[in-house]
Amino acid sequence: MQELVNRAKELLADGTVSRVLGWKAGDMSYNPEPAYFNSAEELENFVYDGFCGANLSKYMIEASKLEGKTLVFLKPCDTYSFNQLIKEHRVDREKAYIIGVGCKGKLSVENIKAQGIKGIESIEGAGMNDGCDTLTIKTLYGDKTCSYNDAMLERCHVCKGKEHQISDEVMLESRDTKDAERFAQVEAIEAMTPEEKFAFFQKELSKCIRCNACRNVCPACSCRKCVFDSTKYDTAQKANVTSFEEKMFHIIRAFHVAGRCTDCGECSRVCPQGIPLHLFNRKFIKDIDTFYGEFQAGEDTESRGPLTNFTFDDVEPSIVGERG
Amino acid sequence: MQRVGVFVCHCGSNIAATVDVKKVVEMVSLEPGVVHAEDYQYMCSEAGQARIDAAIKEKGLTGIVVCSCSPRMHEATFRKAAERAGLNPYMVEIANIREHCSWIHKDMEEATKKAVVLARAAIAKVNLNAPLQPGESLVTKRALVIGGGIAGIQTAIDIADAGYEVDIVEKTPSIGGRMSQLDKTFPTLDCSACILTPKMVEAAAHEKITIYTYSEVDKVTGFVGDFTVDIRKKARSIDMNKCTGCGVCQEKCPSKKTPSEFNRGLNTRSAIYTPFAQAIPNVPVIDRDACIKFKTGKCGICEKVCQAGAIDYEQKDEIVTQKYGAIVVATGFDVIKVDQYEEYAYSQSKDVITSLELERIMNAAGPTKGHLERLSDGKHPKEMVFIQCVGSRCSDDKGKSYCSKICCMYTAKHAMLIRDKYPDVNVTVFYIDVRTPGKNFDEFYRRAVEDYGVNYIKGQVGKVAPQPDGSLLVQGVDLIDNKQILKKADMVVLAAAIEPEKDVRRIATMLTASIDTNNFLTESHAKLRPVESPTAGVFLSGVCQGPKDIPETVAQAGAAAVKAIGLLAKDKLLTNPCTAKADELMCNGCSTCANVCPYGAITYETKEINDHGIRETRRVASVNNALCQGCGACTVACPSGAMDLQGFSNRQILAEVDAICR
Amino acid sequence: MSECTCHDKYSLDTLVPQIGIITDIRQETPDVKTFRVNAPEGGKLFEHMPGQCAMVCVPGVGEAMFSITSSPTNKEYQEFSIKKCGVLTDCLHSLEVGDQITVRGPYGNNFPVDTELKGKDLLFVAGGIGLAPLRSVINYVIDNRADYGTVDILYGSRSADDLVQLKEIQEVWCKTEGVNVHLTIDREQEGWDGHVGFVPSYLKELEFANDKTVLVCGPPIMIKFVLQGLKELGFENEQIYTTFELRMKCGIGKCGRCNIGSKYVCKDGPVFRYDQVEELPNEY
Amino acid sequence: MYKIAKSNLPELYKAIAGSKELYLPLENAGQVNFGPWSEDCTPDIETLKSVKSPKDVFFPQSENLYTCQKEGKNIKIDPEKLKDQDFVVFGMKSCDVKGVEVLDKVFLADPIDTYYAARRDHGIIVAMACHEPEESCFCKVFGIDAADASSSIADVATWMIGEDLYWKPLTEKGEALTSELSGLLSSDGDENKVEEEKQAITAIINKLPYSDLSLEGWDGDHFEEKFNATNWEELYKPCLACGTCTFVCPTCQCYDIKDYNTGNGTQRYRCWDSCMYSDFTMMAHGNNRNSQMQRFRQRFMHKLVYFPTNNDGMYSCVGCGRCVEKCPASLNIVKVIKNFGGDK
Amino acid sequence: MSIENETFRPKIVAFCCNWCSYAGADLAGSSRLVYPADVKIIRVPCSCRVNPMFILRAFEKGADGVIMCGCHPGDCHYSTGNYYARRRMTLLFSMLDFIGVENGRTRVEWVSAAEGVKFSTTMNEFVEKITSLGPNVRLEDLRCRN
Repeated sequence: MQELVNRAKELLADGTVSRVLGWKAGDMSYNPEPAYFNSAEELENFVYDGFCGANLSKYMIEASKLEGKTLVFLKPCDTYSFNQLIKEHRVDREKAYIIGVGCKGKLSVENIKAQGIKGIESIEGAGMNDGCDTLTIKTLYGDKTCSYNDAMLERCHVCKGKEHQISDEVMLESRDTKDAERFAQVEAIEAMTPEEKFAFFQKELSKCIRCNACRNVCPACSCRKCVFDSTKYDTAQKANVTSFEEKMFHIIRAFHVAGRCTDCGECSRVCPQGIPLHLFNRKFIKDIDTFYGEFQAGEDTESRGPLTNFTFDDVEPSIVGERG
Repeated sequence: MQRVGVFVCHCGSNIAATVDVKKVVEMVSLEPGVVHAEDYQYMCSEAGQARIDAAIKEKGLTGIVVCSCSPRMHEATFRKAAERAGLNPYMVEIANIREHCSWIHKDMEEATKKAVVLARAAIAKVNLNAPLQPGESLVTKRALVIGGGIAGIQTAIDIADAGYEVDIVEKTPSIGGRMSQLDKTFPTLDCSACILTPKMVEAAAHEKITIYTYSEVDKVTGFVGDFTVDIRKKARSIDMNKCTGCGVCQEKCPSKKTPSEFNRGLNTRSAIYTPFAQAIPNVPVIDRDACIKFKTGKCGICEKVCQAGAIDYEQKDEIVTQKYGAIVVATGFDVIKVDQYEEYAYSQSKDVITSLELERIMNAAGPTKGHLERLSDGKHPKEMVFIQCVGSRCSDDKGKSYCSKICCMYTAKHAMLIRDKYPDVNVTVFYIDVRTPGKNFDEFYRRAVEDYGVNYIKGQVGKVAPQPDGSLLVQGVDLIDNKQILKKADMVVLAAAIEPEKDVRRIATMLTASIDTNNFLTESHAKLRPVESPTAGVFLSGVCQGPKDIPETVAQAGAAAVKAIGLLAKDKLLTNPCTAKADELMCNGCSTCANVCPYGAITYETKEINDHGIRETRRVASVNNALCQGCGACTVACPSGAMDLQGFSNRQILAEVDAICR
Repeated sequence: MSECTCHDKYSLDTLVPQIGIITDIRQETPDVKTFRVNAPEGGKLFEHMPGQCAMVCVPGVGEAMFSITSSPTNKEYQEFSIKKCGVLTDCLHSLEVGDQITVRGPYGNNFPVDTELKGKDLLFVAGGIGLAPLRSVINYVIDNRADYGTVDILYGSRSADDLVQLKEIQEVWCKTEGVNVHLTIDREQEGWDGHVGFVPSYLKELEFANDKTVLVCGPPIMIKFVLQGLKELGFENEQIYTTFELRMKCGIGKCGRCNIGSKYVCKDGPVFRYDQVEELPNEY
Repeated sequence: MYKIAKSNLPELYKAIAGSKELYLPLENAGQVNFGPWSEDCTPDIETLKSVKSPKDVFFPQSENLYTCQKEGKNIKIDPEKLKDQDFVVFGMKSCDVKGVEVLDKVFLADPIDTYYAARRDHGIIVAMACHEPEESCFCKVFGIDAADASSSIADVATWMIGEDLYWKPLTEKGEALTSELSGLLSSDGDENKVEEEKQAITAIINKLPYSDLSLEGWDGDHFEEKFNATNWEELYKPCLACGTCTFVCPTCQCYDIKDYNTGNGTQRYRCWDSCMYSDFTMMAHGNNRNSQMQRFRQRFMHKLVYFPTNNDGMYSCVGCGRCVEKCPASLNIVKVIKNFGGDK
Repeated sequence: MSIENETFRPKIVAFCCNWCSYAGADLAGSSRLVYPADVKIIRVPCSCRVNPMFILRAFEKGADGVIMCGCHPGDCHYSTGNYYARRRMTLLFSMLDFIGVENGRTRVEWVSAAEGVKFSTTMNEFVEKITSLGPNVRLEDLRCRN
């Protein structure tokens, strides 16, 4: 991690960049926050470890409006988002100096707490130089351990790979974390009866409090004005008054990012109610792959997205019923 | 909210027999915004329209709903009526209670209920209508024809004859195109040059036609009626005004090793050359890649021998910028590369040739002065085999999926001409199907078989194997007799598929004209608008749109010309006001809408935006109303809803949905 | 109203509106109409004080806060002058006499007509639709003429056609003793022989004595320059009142929008004295 | 002091639900939130904090205010029925109880919000001490005692000790509820055990990382200094402008009033809103808090300066720590207080 | 709403493109080809104008079935609109299926201006299908129940 700080200081010092966008150590071991660093002194608070799950590419929309270049640290999966944002003209490549940072799987404190661990005072073993097999957790109620993999975010178990899609330089080693099939969860739901499917989503979505965290964190949801906020079209929604509105919001949100969603998993990471929101996006990704050929948003900055494209012999919508 | 008047038509008994029109009037009167409702026998009649007129004036109506027949029938009528009464015509909505209601339902109560719902939807919509004004744009009375083959020449002549200026841009040194390479034409067997040359001369001499040869379209901006085009006149190295076309330079040029493009590489040409004798303009160009002067700085013979002093080594590319109202694409075709078909041994044997090469061989001005001879040894062939569908109707990636359409006929022509001139030559044709749907086409083919004894075998050729004795062993199957065929041949002629000229994709991109996966330009409607591109003001002529023969090409060229003339004849264009419109405050500038626009109507500009006090420079979409046809693809592609369609806005459609579902 | 009685136990039902019936509509300018509203059974919907606002709503379309432009001294009805500028106001403009709307209020504080303004010489400065809230005070003052000193009304608009309440201005205000009306329009116009020029510059030309109490309402840019002008004439912040009614949302100080620092515009305002405004954080 | 074996709690719930609505922490799809008891629900009183605070029992995320129907030109208004039956909220923690006190300051201030007032009138709060406080808790900073709800507005205080739940009525309402449940509650709860538990909890609270935060300087007197501080410019940067913090918060009470067209009329409803949303303050005149910095500042200035200024020093934060746990960008009020020197 | 006692009559919204399907519906009308009055048509310029939000909105407000009709692929008046519409609807329908909405509540049919018969049979079939599925309860907004 120190090498990141050193490199950032160099780039600041030689004027390559005007500021650094990274993660700042939090007041607990597990809550670093995205932050700008404008000087070498500020960089003393820089941190990069297993808890730096936040995808910084969306912050680059604002950073692109600032004077000078911003040094941004992007994890492999974040680079897909950045590419997609370039494609949509939302970030300025020229305003970014990208250091691709390695990733050994990102952690969720929720997963640790789900194991009954509470009163966490400190967590050891999440650093980039650590072995990434066990986390040692000191709590108010005694010392605990937790396997690194068990504490990992869902997205890391189905990792797209640790290759950076765009960067000016790459630093730090990565670790392969994929140990599950990307579409297994989607397939499990597809195999359910309509009643089971309905019950599953009804239960999950009933937790939604419409805080919009999933939307606001999403690098694809970068609209200046979301249709659900806009009073212009009579489509605004502020709360889920009925279960319909939950469904409407999550379906349309997923639809609007279909073909643009890189599957970065931020929506599920930030949901305060632990709703597996990635399922919606991944369902679209799976359908797109099946119907229109494999497509990974953010692999490049040029190609047409599947929903702005077509072939003459695309499947008919009736395939949905025929599939059974 | 509008002050809405609702007019319910009886349509005699067409509506009134199944819909209780009085009840409809009563029910719609309660709807929000409705301040007037009435019914009448025939709303579309003059008396009916007068009632609308009167109500608009008396009640100060700002929105009209007519419950009547389909809007496809009388929407225009009622819009005009409203306009006469001083209302914007787009403040009229029609509830279709005849075709969609009274005519298909038997039960009066049910039909009446439905009529009320349909009327409600129309009222809900009209309440959100806004007056729309068709835009106007001026038309530049000049057309550009891209491509100087028979399609382009014909289009240009037709447009010019109608009195409009036309420019032809041709990338080779001469106009004439593929047709100039042909020897004879089917089914009449008249000489290609004999019918083409006069056309070329006519075009060149036409006072309204300007020809830019050895030139390319560099850049296109603008839109229907007002295109601005940069034409790059490539450096010819000859002063066209001075050159007399005497030809001495070509004779004296020491660099004579360049394969002749015109003769498909069957012989060579000099570095300074005119492609063929009848070239127009009859002014040579210097091929700078072949010219010794350009390569080494020495030589300069042509300059010395040119008495006119026309040689100009210093000449540079020149950009001509011109405005046009209409653009016709006539970029034509080429034949595919056949060396990828190793089984046909094209690259192994000089005696395996394409049909277009055969045209040159048979042409009196061609490499063999019109003598049919093997290119390997100059011997007269005795056995000739023609192989059809080389690269056409292919299911694999190597070839084209489509039928090239002209091959069946020209092969019949070749076979017949050979049998006629050289009765000693046996001609065998391997074919999949023989397609002869054209005037006198089948008769022509039958003559080849019946009168000239051409041997047609239904079946495919698996391999052409060059033999040590210089002959070619053709291995095929006869599907009718279901047997293997081994045939020794002296020459094999491949009917290679045709494909659009390579350049067309670049041109289509510049014009934002759609193009299909085979690189053929897409027509606006396959049946009803076959010569118009979906991009307004762009027309299609000839093979760039799809394979066709000369008569078809000329017919389409004329059709494209008429469409272009129809456009140029207008002083102004009224644009459909139901166009997309981007809300700058909401636009993300993401280009998603532009990606789905079939008309290239959406561009982006970077401008200062004041978003409720936040001042920012943003990239925002802007719709060119002259180009937008109002399909609405962009409105759904736009995630934020910044893009909306006037006349069919999100709010309007949602209001209709709400009204129907309540 | 429903048969349900559960609301009766609570004295103030602030979120449930009353039904109002439109009994008169006056087209003031091309885009301003004045609506007269009565309770369905006749009479006023509620009592209010000058400067207070009410939430006017067209069910299903929307609601917004408007200042009550009629004076409390009017015992028959309440009036709202409404400029057409959005979905709700468009809809209001399409209504006819006899149509019903819903109204809740009154909300907010009022101009201190019974305290600080009493006995003072008053100067009203209004621009465009900004006359609406001041009109309530002006008529109140005229109806209680003896309680106040001289009254100067400086009112300007873009054009002569954009002056609201022109009839009342000419027929009542101009004819009231001790009331001086100064009208101005932004640009020369045929048929206009009055003053031409922006309100702030006219203010300076008129050189009002700086012992008056000033009530200002109009577009922000006008207010900014009027304040400058008043300063130049020697007025103190403590003499100047304005109203922030456009920043009110729920009307009862709970929804969390209108607070400027610890003040709630809808409860502590909309009427503020400028020395109070100066103390507020710069978020207005 | 009463008590009941934890194993008997299902009986207790059933008994309460027999005559009243009962709201309690329920597990649903892996998360715990307060919800109405039903036969097939899964109560979870072991989890310390529900994701959402239980404020929605009194101030629902969305509630209908009235329905409006048009009949010709006439408008008919049907106000929504107010709460007129008693109900019980079981298992509220001290911080959440304090949160209700904060809401009272808003909704019961003149003009009274009748919908809220009716719920408060009929609500019976059964508070529960925090058996094992967590690192994100900082209620102590606001003078709240997680070990004992006795001094709050709760009607009953309870403690979970070992296999028993100790139960102490605090108010008349609480007494009445207790007597209704007398068949299930035994009156031999050992006060000493409760005292022990309180001490144990207090001991942990004193060890909590945030317990020493200082609120010095967060008052009306330092308003200008805080408002104009440059700290905000950096603090707000990671903020995503989502509403997570406000929606999980026990004291955030911003709302919006909206209309919904049902096809047969208009339902006017009130729903939570968030001051973090970019167009929250978009009103007739425009938007007076145009930047996220302003909105961010507003939220914390309101909780720590404006609210206490208007309410005799009562902060509009109860230290429940939900925002600490749930903020997607790991921002929270603690970081704000610390940034202004509160950890020294 | 007492569904048991009365025969269930579905509410069906049909989005028809102006150039083909709306004309097809007109032809069905002028040919007097009967289909149930439950179908109400909304005219849109092209199937690509149909936003998934419109479809969900219809369900929200109480529709029991939504059908979208457009020109046959390849025949779009705007040349490519229906290709986009086809992809959008395929994905939307698949998502509705995924969250447990009954199959068959949504449908896309390509109907040309000449296919009055197809329009009418399609509508008859669709109404029958929706009637057999019963009222839409999985995607309705309870407030709109009446």
